[in-house]
Amino acid sequence: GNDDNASTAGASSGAVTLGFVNGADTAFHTCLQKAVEQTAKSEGAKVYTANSHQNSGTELSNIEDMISRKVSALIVQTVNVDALAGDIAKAKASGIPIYLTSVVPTDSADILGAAVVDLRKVGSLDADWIGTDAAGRDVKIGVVAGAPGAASDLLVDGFTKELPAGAKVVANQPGMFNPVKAQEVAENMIQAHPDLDYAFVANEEMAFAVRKAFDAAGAEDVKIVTVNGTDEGLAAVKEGRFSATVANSAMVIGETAVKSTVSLLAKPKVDKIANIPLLLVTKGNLTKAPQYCPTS
Amino acid sequence: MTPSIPTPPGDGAGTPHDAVLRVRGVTKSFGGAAALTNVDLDLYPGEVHALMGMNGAGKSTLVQILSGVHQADGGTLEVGGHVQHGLTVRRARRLGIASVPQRRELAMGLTVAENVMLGDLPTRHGAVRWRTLKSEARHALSGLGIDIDVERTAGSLTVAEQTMVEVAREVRRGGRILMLDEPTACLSAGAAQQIRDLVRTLRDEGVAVVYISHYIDEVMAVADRLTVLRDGAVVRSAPVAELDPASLVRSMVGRDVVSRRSERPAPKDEIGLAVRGLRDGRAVRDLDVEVRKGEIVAVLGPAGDAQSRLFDLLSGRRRPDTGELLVDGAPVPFGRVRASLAGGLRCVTGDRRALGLVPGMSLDENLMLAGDRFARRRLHRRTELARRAQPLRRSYGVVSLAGNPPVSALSGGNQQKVLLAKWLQTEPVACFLEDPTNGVDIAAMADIHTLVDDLASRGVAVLLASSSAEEVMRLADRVIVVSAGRTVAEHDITAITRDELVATALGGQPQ
Amino acid sequence: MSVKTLPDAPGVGGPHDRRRPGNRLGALRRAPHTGLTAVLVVVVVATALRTDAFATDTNVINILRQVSVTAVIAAGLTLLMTAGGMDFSMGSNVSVTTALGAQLLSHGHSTLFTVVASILLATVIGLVNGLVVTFTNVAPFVVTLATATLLDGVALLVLDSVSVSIGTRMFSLGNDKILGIPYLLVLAVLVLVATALVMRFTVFGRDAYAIGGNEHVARLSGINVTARKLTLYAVTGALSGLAGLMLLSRLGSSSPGTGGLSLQLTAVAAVVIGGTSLAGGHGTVIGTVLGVVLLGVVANALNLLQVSSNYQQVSVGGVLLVAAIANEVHKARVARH
Amino acid sequence: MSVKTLPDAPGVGGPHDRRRPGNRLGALRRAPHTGLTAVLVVVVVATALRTDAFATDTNVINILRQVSVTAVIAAGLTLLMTAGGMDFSMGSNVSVTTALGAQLLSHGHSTLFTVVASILLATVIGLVNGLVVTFTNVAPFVVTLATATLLDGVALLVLDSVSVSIGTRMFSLGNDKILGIPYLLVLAVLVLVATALVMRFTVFGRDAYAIGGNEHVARLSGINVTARKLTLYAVTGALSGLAGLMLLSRLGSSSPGTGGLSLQLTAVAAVVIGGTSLAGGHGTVIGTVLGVVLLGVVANALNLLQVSSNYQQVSVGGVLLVAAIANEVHKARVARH
Ligand SMILES: Nc1ncnc2c1ncn2[C@@H]1O[C@H](COP(=O)(O)OP(=O)(O)OP(=O)(O)O)[C@@H](O)[C@H]1O
Ligand SMILES: Nc1ncnc2c1ncn2[C@@H]1O[C@H](COP(=O)(O)OP(=O)(O)OP(=O)(O)O)[C@@H](O)[C@H]1O
Ligand SMILES: [Mg+2]
Ligand SMILES: [Mg+2]
Repeated sequence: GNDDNASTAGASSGAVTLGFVNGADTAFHTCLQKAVEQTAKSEGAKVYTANSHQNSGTELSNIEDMISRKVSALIVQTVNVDALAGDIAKAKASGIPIYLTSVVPTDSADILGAAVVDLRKVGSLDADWIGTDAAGRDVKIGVVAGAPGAASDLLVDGFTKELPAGAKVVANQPGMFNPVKAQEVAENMIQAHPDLDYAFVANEEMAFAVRKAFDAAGAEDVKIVTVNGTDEGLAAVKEGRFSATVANSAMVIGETAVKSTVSLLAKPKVDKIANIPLLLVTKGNLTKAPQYCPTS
Repeated sequence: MTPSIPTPPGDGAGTPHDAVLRVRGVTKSFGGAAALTNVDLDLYPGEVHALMGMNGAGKSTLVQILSGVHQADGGTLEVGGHVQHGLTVRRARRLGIASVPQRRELAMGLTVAENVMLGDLPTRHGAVRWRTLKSEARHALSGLGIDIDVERTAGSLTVAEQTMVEVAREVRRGGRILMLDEPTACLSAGAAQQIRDLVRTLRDEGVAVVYISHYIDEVMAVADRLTVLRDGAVVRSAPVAELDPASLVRSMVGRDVVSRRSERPAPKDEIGLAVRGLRDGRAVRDLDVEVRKGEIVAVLGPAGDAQSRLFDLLSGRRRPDTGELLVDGAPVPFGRVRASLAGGLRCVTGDRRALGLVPGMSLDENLMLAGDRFARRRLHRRTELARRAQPLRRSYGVVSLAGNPPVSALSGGNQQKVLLAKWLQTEPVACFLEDPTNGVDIAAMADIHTLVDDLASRGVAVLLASSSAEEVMRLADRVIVVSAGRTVAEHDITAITRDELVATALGGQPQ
Repeated sequence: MSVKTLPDAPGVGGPHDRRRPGNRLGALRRAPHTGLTAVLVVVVVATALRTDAFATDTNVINILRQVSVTAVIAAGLTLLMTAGGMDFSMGSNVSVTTALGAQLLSHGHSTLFTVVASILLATVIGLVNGLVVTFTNVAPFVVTLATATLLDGVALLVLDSVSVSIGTRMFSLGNDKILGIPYLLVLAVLVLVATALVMRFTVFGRDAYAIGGNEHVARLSGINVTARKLTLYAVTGALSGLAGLMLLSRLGSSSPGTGGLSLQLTAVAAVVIGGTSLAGGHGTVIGTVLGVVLLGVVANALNLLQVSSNYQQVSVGGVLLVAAIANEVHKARVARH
Repeated sequence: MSVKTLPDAPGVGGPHDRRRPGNRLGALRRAPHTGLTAVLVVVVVATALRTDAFATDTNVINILRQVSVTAVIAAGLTLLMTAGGMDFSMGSNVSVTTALGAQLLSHGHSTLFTVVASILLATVIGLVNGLVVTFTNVAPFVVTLATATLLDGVALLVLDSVSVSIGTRMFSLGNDKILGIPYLLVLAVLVLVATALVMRFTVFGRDAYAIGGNEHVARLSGINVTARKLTLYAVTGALSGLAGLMLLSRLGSSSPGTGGLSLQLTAVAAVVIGGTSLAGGHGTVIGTVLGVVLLGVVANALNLLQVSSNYQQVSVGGVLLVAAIANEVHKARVARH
């Protein structure tokens, strides 16, 4: 009954209002927000935004504020997966449908839909590339993970599990999704393991810092694989500074989220989980990479 | 730092044209209450001008206005014939006005040398010249006969030493006007004498000195002219030669004040307070004192250092090297404040700002701070607090402008009374009083002396550490003379005169 | 020996308020926190005029529930800071408590057991802070900055770096209402009122003022300063624990980064904006409440007014600055009269 | 300059160093910072024994380069805190400077122009802090906590929330060496030495101690306290700007979250661990250097020893705590002698 309420409210006034609760201030989040705003415009929906600055308490408050202003639906880029439990409960209690980006809880009964990035898959794509590149040799790999938490763990886990037999992770340290920290970690890592062959870095912002650290230590030959597919990242792949990156376009996620939300509000479907296509980008297929960020 | 004012066209000394400073109709109020009303004052070079008045009369406020700390609400200030609008601290300095405020304040982390030279450090090519700095500071101090190691930090000085350092700093700066706000309030007789000698020297060099003190004898001895303030207004201003002590007291207080030695019941035989073999560093070596119940024993010595150390030891703030303390015959462990208190010993500090009162708390709360703890109270109610505080305020004569202001808004004398009341209401068995009349006016001094008398009459053993010989003569039954931390002599008060006492204290030698 | 010499400025809301009869307006202007209240009123009125969604029952309840957790922490901090202490690790203590609570609940322990165990742990953490502060003479800010880092790590260890969900356990505490008022808000109000009463009407509270005002004098007056301080740190610890459980019940899960520094800084900001002195000796719960509410209202208003996220922090910073200045300018004016 | 006067100078290492002749070991025990040095030595030796990668030239240079940015900030903070001030917004000032620098460079402005503009902006930010602190009487911590929030927002605005790369501009500053020593380290050492000299040998520096020790006395002594404070805040601002440019040259880009609170807290931790008093009046650059290096060494050691990320924060917190206590216990022992 709740869903009807909201959808009729949206449909009858002719204008759907969306509440977008963003998770943080990184490049990914900014691009996501731009995509949401632009797509909403083209779909004729009004969008309110709020940012939780990586704080799950703030996220809940933001959702409450959105509920206060009676939006037709919420789109949430959560700070972390398990914080969603509270969010979803809140939304359900107020009768406002909630759509998720990037992640989906195990029980998807109470959500309107989700645009999901399979982080394990992202990690495994990078690992596959190393497997191919190493071609059976014994290689040493360093991992610069993100901040402790589900997102980083899933990425690293997917990566590690998919590595071939001869590949060994000799170092794994958190870069906190912070380039400054990542650079320090990489500098120290290359000290401890001068014979490193590959490095897996949890996002491109950090990967750039890691590249700098390796180059400064004379380890230009360490190959870096990473995640995102931003314009700068693709350029780095082109120049050979990164060997591979996995494109998980923020723009595609944002577009999918808004389009799905609007259509799901009008007509709830069974197939409400959209998997965002992932692409391993290397020098060979640069042109196929999706646009990462909307041009503003 | 040379005064930039043109010298007024002076002819003979003493004519009004010569005044280096002229104050006309100065008015100042704090929060609606008038601290000064319509004050006139003239300062002449080569003259010591004393300011007297009861606690809260406005002496410090006047000095603070003249040194630029406070701005007057109305009236004019003329320095060297030029009217000053909006006098600031820095401007006052440039005009050659120096002052030693009543409240001793030094930059505690810095050395004595730096404190003496503060604001005027010698440099070469932008770098501080440490050697010069120290030798100049040493010179400034020794010039006043002060013997303090210039490399000590200010934080380690006693109040007396701090005073000396401040005076040395202001004197070194020079200038035409030097204002000293109760410079001798907590100094020993010897140190006070040094200050007075210094003041005379400066006067002879042509400096105009403003001298605030509550000691009539001292003022009569050092001042040339005297102005009496009462409730913020000038009630009398005349050359000292024209004044006699009794009328002076009347104009300050509005009545006669009698304070002379009173008859007390003879001390009991039981020992109320005993200190045996007390030894702590260089300040206290082998001190032995026994005070019978109902007896007042004074400890007198050349330096204030041993006094405040004694406070630290007896109150439990500090553990001595060796020694024994007995209160009412029972041993009391050193180094534990609450054990001292539980034993019935009450120690009243001479440094009320640092160790006596909580400045942010109200008068009443400060008054009851210790008492409520002994009564094991759990709840606090303002009305009830006021009800309990009222009789204490009355019996100790605490006066405040507002109802129950923060204790820091009281004048110094009234703060001192609050401090005494705080401790003496708690029925002590024995007590240690360090300079109990520090900075209080003569009326209050008489009141406090009566209070101490009463205390002894009730059978309390009183150990008095005082820097004032008059006070010792007035109160004590016995005097113990301490020199270099050691007991060097013991006198029955009836067997010694005031002058002998001062001499002993100065020289540390029995006659 | 470092003897603290506070300025004589009579503290706003300190133990003394000289009231004079007559002139009601003047009395109002001299009342404590007028500056802060004025800023709050301006923000509220400006927001209410520009969006209807603001001045609704649900939104007001919303704001108050959102600030409940911060309020509990800020209450403890007000008491502690008034006594001259500081606990910079309360946010991290919250992290540890939520982590432990989540783990216990998800491992099937009873709610009662979880609550008791969490608050006990939080109290012990506070006590340890207190022991170090009291017996080593290291400045409390330094000690608790170190323990904050340490506790952040402990929280990660307890969670093993993953999120732990508690399902619908404790749901009612975090989400339900009684007579239209959220339980969380009820708890926060209880804590604030209790703190205010303790500070004003108990000797324990007055001792806190005395210790913060001049610790030497407090000790010499027979106050058992060591015991008092330990109690104060333990109480702030316990309140952190309570705040942690409240947060847990609201979020339904604990994950790395829950609580921590951002919560700590919000609470500190609220307390100092509310006029509690960093040097001790002055502090009021009313001021803290105003600070907490102001921060909550501003965050809510910025969302409702759709201020872009880039401008949000600028606005929050600006309001904080204005509020701090308003409070101080007002204090100065009171002192001058 | 006056090298000759060196032995006379009252200790930069705290005021109590009346040296007594004889007993070299005792003298060592009484030397300032022995506690902190001991902790540092223990960490270094323990790490060197457990991994060969630690005690190598390159790794040592590594650590020193890594701490260079923090060191510059910490130097400014030491001076300011000694004068009784506080700037909690230096990290955020760094964020703004890196953001501005990156935007200017990426828009094709010359390096010289960028450097001048960035440092100018940073200085103005510091000056504004100073003006507010000096003229409103609000506690510096409160003011700069507010401006920190504000500046974090400004940095986001300048970057428009995305990363801005500067390509290879300023590469050499961030990455090259002179005589085997990284430029960044050279800069940091210059700043530290200059700060130490200023604090010890100039009137400005001694005035800072006086202002921190007793502002009222400093004012009464004719020191232009207002001007001094404004200068101090401007200097800390300028040093934040320098640190920002150093960080930018090292990273090659600026992104949201560069600098900010984490950098600030690291610097504050280093300074307070090094013995600079939060209340002003005491502070040494040597202590700060030890603090900065200790934090850098610990982070490096934890990486080299492959301590799991969960245990890293616990270890950092623990070391901080031990260092703070060691420094203080040692101080107390010196005072008793
Ligand atoms: N800053 C202030 N704010 C409020 N009241 C003040 C202030 N300074 C002084 N007063 C009040 O003004 C009156 C005059 O104080 P002042 O310090 O000048 O007295 P005094 O003559 O120096 O007394 P004492 O002999 O005790 O030092 C007192 O009642 C005091 O409480
Ligand atoms: N309400 C107040 N607000 C601010 N300052 C005040 C207030 N009341 C008093 N003062 C300050 O305190 C002084 C009154 O105390 P006073 O000068 O007597 O100090 P004191 O305690 O006697 O110093 P000492 O211990 O050295 O004798 C005033 O001159 C003023 O500077
Ligand atoms: Mg006075
Ligand atoms: Mg006085």
